[in-house]
Amino acid sequence: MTDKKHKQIFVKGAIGSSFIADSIQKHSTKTTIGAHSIFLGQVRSDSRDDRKVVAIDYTTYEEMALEKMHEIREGIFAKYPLTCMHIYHSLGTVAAGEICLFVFTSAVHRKEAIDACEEVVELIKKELPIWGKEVFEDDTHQWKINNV
Amino acid sequence: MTDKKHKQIFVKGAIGSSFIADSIQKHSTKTTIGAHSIFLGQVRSDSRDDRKVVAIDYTTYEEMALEKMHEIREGIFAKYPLTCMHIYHSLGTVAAGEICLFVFTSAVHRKEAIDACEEVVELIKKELPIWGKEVFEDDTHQWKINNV
Amino acid sequence: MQLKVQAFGLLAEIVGNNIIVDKQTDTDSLKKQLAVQFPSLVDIKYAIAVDKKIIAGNTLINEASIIALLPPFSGG
Amino acid sequence: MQLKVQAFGLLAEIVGNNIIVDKQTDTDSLKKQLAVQFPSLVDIKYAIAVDKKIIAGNTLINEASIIALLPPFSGG
Repeated sequence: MTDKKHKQIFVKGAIGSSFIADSIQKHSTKTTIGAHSIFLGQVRSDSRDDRKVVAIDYTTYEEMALEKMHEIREGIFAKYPLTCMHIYHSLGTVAAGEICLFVFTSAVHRKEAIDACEEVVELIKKELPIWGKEVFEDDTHQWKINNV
Repeated sequence: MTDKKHKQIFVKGAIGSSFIADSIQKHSTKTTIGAHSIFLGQVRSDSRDDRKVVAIDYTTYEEMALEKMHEIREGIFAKYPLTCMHIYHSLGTVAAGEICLFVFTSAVHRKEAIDACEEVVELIKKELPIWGKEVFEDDTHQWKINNV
Repeated sequence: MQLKVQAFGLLAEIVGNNIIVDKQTDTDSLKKQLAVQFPSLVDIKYAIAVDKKIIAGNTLINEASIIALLPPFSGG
Repeated sequence: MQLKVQAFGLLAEIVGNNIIVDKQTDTDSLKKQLAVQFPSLVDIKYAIAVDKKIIAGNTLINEASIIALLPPFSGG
């Protein structure tokens, strides 16, 4: 346990494509980077018993999530020679077709960037206290279950 | 061998972040997609014998590259249940810090998108007849060698 | 003395975001007390976090412990 | 009769993008002829593509064959 402020990963609502573009653009000054790996989670319009998902409403236990993300980040940087890593996850309502998760790793060579990105995505899904509530057309809802 | 026109993958110069953003944005109408995996190759400012790379100048054997890319694409779609896949590679001069390769796979679930993206990147590097000429500050150059 | 317990996701929907339970000395007795106080929790799968860490086994708690009930995660 | 051969990358820099060599009946004899005509090629590693496919072994060629000399790829 620590009292220090951990890096924020949560953003309100969907992650826009221009936000992603800006994040990519910022790396053009880091000319030791040779490879970026990006994962984007997009809200699916699944059907459950004839009801269609129109959005997912995300909530979190923020203090625990940021502490856990800090641990994950330290573990990943210890394991892979990354130049940088950026993580963003939505809170609140994200409509079907919109982006709710943005994982962005950069390294000198592709292997590290790709492997680190995949590992971080798995850890986020498995270890971060975040809950998605699937909202249907008729305003009913169902709590999302991640496939692991 | 076929006479049919294969899908173009080459773009003149660097791949801009707004081009990438547009490409992501276009997928918001495809609401069966749950995961996007993106790989970006960025030109590194490596040093070789005290000379710094300022750009890479890419050339290709286009007819062969597009035919080969078509084969790779068919193989990947046969192997992974992807919703879509987009590939772009620069030709001509791309400055250090700019993006020269953009591989974008989308699927219902993350595993397929991530695995397909990684495999396509490897195949592009190994099998597409593309050559990068590293241009140094002093206008000398050296032909790039891919690490495999 | 009483314990403050936070609940999240599906659990918050059932018992509210913040609940008060009679003071317990460890997490095993807390679980039993929760089942008495909120019978609807009995069939629901959840983990307990003490001080922002998911507990691995029965864990001592006191009034200063930060306790949270966590249904299975579904981020991303 | 003569053969038109395309060259790429480092090879194009040395011999030009398009070269003309005396007609050969297969790729092994083409390689020998290239070494005679362009001694600077001898130390350079390259593959031969016939009709846009890299050849696996000695391959018959004729005037209609699309022949290309390919140094190691370095895309991406």
